[in-house]
Amino acid sequence: MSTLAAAAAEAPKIEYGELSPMLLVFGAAIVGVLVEALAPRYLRKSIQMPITILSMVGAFVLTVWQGTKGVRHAAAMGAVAVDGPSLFIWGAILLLAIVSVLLINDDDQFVAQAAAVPGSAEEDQAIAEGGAHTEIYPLVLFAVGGMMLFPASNDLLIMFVALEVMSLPLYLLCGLARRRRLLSQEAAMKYFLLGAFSSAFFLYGTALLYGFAGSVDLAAIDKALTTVGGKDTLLFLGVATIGVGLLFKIGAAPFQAWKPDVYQGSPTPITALMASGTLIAAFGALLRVFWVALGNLDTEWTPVLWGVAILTMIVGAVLAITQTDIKRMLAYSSIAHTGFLLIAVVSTGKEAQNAASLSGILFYLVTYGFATVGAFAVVTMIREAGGEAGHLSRWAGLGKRSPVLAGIFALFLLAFAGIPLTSGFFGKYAVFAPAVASGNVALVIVGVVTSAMAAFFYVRVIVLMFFSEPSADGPTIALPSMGTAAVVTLAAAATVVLGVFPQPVLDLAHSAAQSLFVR
Amino acid sequence: MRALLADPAGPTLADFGKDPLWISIIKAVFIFVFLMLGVLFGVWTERKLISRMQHRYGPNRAGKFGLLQSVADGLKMGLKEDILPRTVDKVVYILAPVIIAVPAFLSYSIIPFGPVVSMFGHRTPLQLTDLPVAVLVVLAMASIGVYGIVLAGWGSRSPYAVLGGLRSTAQVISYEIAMGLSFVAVFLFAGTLSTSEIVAKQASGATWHLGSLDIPLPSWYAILLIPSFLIYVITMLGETNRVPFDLPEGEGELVGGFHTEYSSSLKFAMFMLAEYVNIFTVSGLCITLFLGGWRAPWPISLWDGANAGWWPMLWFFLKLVLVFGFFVWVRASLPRIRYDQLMAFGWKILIPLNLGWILVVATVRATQIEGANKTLVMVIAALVVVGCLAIYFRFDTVAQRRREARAAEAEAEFERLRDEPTAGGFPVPALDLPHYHGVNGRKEVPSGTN
Amino acid sequence: MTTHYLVLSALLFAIGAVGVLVRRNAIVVFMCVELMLNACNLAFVTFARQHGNLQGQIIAFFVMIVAAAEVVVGLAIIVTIFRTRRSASVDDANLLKY
Amino acid sequence: MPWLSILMGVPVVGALAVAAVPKGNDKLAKQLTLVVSLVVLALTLAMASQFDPSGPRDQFSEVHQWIPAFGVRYAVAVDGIALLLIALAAVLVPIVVLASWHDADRPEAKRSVKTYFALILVLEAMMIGVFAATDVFLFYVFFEAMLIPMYFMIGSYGGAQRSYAAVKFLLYSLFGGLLMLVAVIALYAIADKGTFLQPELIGAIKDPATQKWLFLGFFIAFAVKAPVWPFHTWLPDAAAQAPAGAAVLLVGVLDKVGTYGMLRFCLELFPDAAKFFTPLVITLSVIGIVYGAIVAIGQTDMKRLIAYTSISHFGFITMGVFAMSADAGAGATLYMVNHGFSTGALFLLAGFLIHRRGSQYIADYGGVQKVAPVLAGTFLIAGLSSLSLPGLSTFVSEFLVLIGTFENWVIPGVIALVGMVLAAVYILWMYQRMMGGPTAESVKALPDLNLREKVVVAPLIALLIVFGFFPKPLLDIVNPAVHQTLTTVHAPQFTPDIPVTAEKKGAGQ
Amino acid sequence: MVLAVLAAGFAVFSVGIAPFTGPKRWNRAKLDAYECGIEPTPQPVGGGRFPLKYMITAMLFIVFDIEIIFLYPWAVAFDKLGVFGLVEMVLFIVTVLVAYAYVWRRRGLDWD
Repeated sequence: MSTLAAAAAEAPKIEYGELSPMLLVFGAAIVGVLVEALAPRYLRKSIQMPITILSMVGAFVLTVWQGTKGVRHAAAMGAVAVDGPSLFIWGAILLLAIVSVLLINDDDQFVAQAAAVPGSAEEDQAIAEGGAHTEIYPLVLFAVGGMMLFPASNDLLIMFVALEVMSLPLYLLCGLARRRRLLSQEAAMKYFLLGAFSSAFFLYGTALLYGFAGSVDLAAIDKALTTVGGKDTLLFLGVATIGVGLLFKIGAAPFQAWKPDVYQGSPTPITALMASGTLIAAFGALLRVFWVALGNLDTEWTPVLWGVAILTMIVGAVLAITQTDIKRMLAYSSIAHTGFLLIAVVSTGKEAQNAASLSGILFYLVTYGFATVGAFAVVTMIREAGGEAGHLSRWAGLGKRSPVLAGIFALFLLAFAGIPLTSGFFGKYAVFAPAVASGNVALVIVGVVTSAMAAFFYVRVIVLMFFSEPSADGPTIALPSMGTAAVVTLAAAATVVLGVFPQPVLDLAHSAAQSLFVR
Repeated sequence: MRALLADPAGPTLADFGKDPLWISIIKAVFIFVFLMLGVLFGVWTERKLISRMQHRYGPNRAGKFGLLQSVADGLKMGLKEDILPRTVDKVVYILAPVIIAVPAFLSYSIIPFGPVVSMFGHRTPLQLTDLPVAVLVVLAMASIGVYGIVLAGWGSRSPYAVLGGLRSTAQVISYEIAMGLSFVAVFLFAGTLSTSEIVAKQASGATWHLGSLDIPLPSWYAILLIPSFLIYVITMLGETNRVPFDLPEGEGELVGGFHTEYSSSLKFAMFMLAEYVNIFTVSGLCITLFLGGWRAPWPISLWDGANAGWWPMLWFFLKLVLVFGFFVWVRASLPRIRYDQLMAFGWKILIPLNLGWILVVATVRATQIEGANKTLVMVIAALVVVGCLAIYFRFDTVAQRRREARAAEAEAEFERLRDEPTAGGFPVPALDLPHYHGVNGRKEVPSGTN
Repeated sequence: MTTHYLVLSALLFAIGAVGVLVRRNAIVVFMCVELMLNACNLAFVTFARQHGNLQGQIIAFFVMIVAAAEVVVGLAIIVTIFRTRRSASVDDANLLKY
Repeated sequence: MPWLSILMGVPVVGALAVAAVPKGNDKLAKQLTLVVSLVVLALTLAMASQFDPSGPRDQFSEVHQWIPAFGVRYAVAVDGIALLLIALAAVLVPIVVLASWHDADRPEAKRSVKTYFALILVLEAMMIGVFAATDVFLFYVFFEAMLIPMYFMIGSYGGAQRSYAAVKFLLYSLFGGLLMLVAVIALYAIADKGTFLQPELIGAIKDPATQKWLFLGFFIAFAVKAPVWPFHTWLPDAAAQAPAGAAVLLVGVLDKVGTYGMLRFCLELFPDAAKFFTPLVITLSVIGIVYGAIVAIGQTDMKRLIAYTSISHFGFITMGVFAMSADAGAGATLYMVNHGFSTGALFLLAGFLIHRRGSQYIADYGGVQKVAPVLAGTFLIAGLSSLSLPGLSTFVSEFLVLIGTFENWVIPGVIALVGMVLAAVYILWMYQRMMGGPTAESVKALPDLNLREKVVVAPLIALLIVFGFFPKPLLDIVNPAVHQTLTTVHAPQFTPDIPVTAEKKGAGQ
Repeated sequence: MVLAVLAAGFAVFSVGIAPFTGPKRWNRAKLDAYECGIEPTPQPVGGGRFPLKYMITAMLFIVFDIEIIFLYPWAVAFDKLGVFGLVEMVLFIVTVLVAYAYVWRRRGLDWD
């Protein structure tokens, strides 16, 4: 008899300890909301900031602790997989989120009164009063919590919920830029509409897979691949639609359209968070779905992802060349990088091969994450009257006005281009190497050709910064706040250190990937 | 199943879904007729009762005691010209009354009228159907009914109707939350959402083992869970837009509310019908969930045959009449409250109260569970209480401060603007102007003199 | 019998998807997305019935919640934009271009 | 003593020190750079003196774990070839530093002078590293990383078209490099030895088809680097736009990485493929020789002209490398060094001219030898070395290459001879147009070389002449390594009779 | 099976109800031009828009309605879930209350 009561036949068990990093982040987010409700306005920021940072640092410590304990199993009734990759991704996301929050903490990035019509008297008043939405902190925490849950979820429902928990705050955060409000709102709307569209696809895919397997548990779907017959239509349609949803989230072509708009319109610190954290989380989820649930179907989806990878790389690299806005360019570059990462996703094989691919992806994500956060941090510092100086022409001659800043930005660009002795090189290597080992040489060749194309637009920016004359009314370089300076320094240091001595992180990624995903 | 029949606790979920189609039809028709007649005589009862309370006669022309007054009204409406205002959105306008009426009837399908009886040789429960989620059906139907209200207001394309519709919607959904929450405690005790099983659970009171004491608990949830019951009763009034919560059609401010444009004909009758059917529905639900359902109340229940056969329908009907009487009583006694008070009452008092009460009930239940970690439960309870109190006091002080500040501000504003017609103040001559009451300032002048 | 529901769900999903792609009003697009979510719900419940387990129904609950949250966020965003530009057309949102 | 690490470390530390020099104190930065580069030169010489030509092939070897996860080691060592090339770099850098004394300080351009010199030092470290690396991966790292300082040197301090040239240079090299990356990865994966050490990878790839693909991966990278026709188009732009010093390092040393790589990696790691592709490469080389020479004749810009001569010369080098004979191999190696000196001298002198006159067009000059005889004289010697006049070191190497080529490839050898003739045409014609004839109005006031410039040019001219008459020490160092390489390739072996040959040449002069 | 019963019940009941909701349809619907008591605005009120505060109420309703959806199964299964259920629900309710407090403080519950 199917009754509601029968569903909960026994009291479930939840491993609070293993989930503690996530719980801490979510808990802090809730406390943050409470602070919003109860604390007087002038105190809010000074309460929110420590809560946010400390909780994330705490979560990071807990993650490390879990890692040293060697936890590797599915917690919470098999709903959340706390395994090597999860822990690694958590750590990476938390670190990057901490860095991003330092950036977010910077004043005057966010709107004073989101509900006020841009340019209205209301807005002026809110600005004059020094109003600020301290809600961004809890929102960021929710988003980060979602990012942590997304790649760790071991069934599709949790994954869907996590996807939304991650995305919804980001939709809102996108629309909160202080300057260029219209642009920002538009970005938020586009992100929202397309994001919701894609999650509907994800959900429909989930439904079809549920129809196929009778369960949304990844392991159960995996098992059903061998036991269930005669439902191929459901299976393939399900895989296709779920794939669309996931590919959208990582911004792979042909589902990349949102990325440039959103990256450009969002407040830059949020862009940094998205470009690093969301990408990591989405890749974790993509891997989990395709490797764990659909691992035995790889002959079917590999060719498709092959095509997607190639298309993504080409679209990212080619369209980036035509961009004139720095944030859009970085967005397209992010698309190209997504393509490179996809190369490793299809490079499956035996267990050792999978582990190598996985560790490559993990390492790449970390290196890319740091470089990208750093790059966007630099972007926040180049200002002109109407906000950040987005247009590339405004960057001309920056190397002469501020050699250090331009030098650091050039470093990040070189890392994106994958020049040796920057982190990006080893990232690329870590991804290409397993791909070659698994026989995807053609894909790798496309990869290197497009990286050469990608290098062109990175180099173009360097050319602009260093080799052209600064215009007289060039943008001002904002004196970095402590936070921004710290972010830039940290990211640059990470880029260099990982470029010269990547071994520790590689080891970590390797040991995280060794056990692969729990099933 | 045979064993269940012998059980005086009445039918369970397993007894449903076995009826042949014709029995279902009979039941459905019965419910329909019951409700239609109920509405007709309900209206009459209400008018009669109120007039009695107000020392009037009430309807007394049509039929004996005016019994046929409602019938006459209904017929009149059916015969009146159906007016379709020019500006309305026709589809919506016509659809709205249907949408509002149908769900009202549907809810009744899960109200149990009595135990298993023999109907033309078939053994069948006196209830159209039952579901594991029966109570949810009622809530769902209520929600669909809301669409009717919104669409009626919207389709009319008239400001009063729109505002009335919106207000009514806001009110209904607000009170629906409190209503839904008030059920939770019942389900905690009953362990089911099935109406027939909830009735069965109220057959006999449980005992509460507190230490060595065995405290017998009352069997009716209305007594056992008084707060839930009270909240339900309040929301019941709000949910059906009855006095004192009949803001949506508040004649004083909104003409007829959402059905302003439905000036005549059976469409208007549909709204009336739906309102009364809804009253019966919530009353029936009230009886089922809190007042022991069709079971006979205490003195009658001493008679063994009271809860068997067709008798329980009588008890149910009596209870229904009483609850309906309560509606009328309230209508006759209470004034209509202000809209912001209404919303504040629903959101700021009923809901938190309800949530707190649910936690209390849950904690108590948890202590009763075998093998439960009592200390943990107590610690949680203590934490919850402390937390609630802390938040309450914080809120209270803040609210107090804000109230005072607002009062002071208003006072200051008033002081400032009192005498300035230009600033929007009313041009009132100073009360101590000499020409008023003589030169010596204010002096009380007895009326009738001068 | 469940097949009919599946077909219906697929149809609803397709209508929603097409709506998202062809409609220009943000609110309508948004409603189409919601339609897609509800099509998913229908599919879930149908499959739950087909498989005789409850997972699908429970998922439908969660989906509703997520959809609700999406409504809150989405309407907030759209309303803000609407207040600014007095238009909810996606075509008017053209500041971000290639 | 970890010679090689020290050699790399000193310039890096020096570069940091130079970069740390306070702003405005450009002179100190220059002096510091010069000192550091001289120290490196001294260290190199000291190391070279300890090199045992008859000893094992790889000397001064150091191997440390770097990235165990990828099987990458920090492994450096030198054989004779590498040693010579490192020495070339070490010699050229101080000269370039001295020559570029004023290159960077055009005040209107607001360039950071110290950055330029710091970049030179960084580049030096990487040049040493790239020749010293025996780990393929490490080699690759240096190979690619080297681009960046050079890119900035061209882009920031070059001529009018500098940013175009810099980007072209970088993208070409990067593209080649990335293809090589694929090959490197594949090499590692297919060899499956868990290491990138070049000696261990020799013979690891058995499958001929695989060898061919990997060979192509490496070869294209090297061909871009050492501009082999048709991958050469970046060079004229880069060399013409780069400041003279940078051009010297670019053409003199950086491009040698390509030919060095062919010798060291293409041949040794993929012997069968190398043999398979030899006809193709030889053909390309010959085309390069002739094409470079012909196009050079048509140039109006002297730096471009020199660049095209280099393309021609690189044709000789690749031909020598792939001729698969001991003579040709040794000749090619020697050619790399000598070409560094001769082209270096040419570029520097052209740079001095341009600095004086402010134009790089040949037509803007005329009759310089009358106003600046020393300048013209040294220019002539450098030019003659470029056309391989006997008695100058380039002749020895070119001769060896041709002899070696004739052993196996007669027709290409003959065609290559045409290249030599054409070389005479372009050099002499350029000299005639610039230095001879009536003195042009604009060069009337042209000053002759000053002391600094003389100090710059003198060692180069001296080296050209000395090694022209006495190439034995170089050959002694080179031959064993070349021999070993060819053994690996299983090239048809001649009894190494090279000292005799060399003496014959020497005696012939 | 239960669903089947529900469907049957629905069908039967709808059949039962139809004729009675029907009467108004066969009533002669005259399309008389008619101005009702008050002048209907040519456009819907406010240009076809609802006041924003109703939207907020609607959203709050959704939030709490969902809470109720979760509370019901929990209440039904409470005896089986035991203390675990209690703990989880306390957390859940506290979380919702946090949101509730936030809304309250931001005047989301104030009406005029």
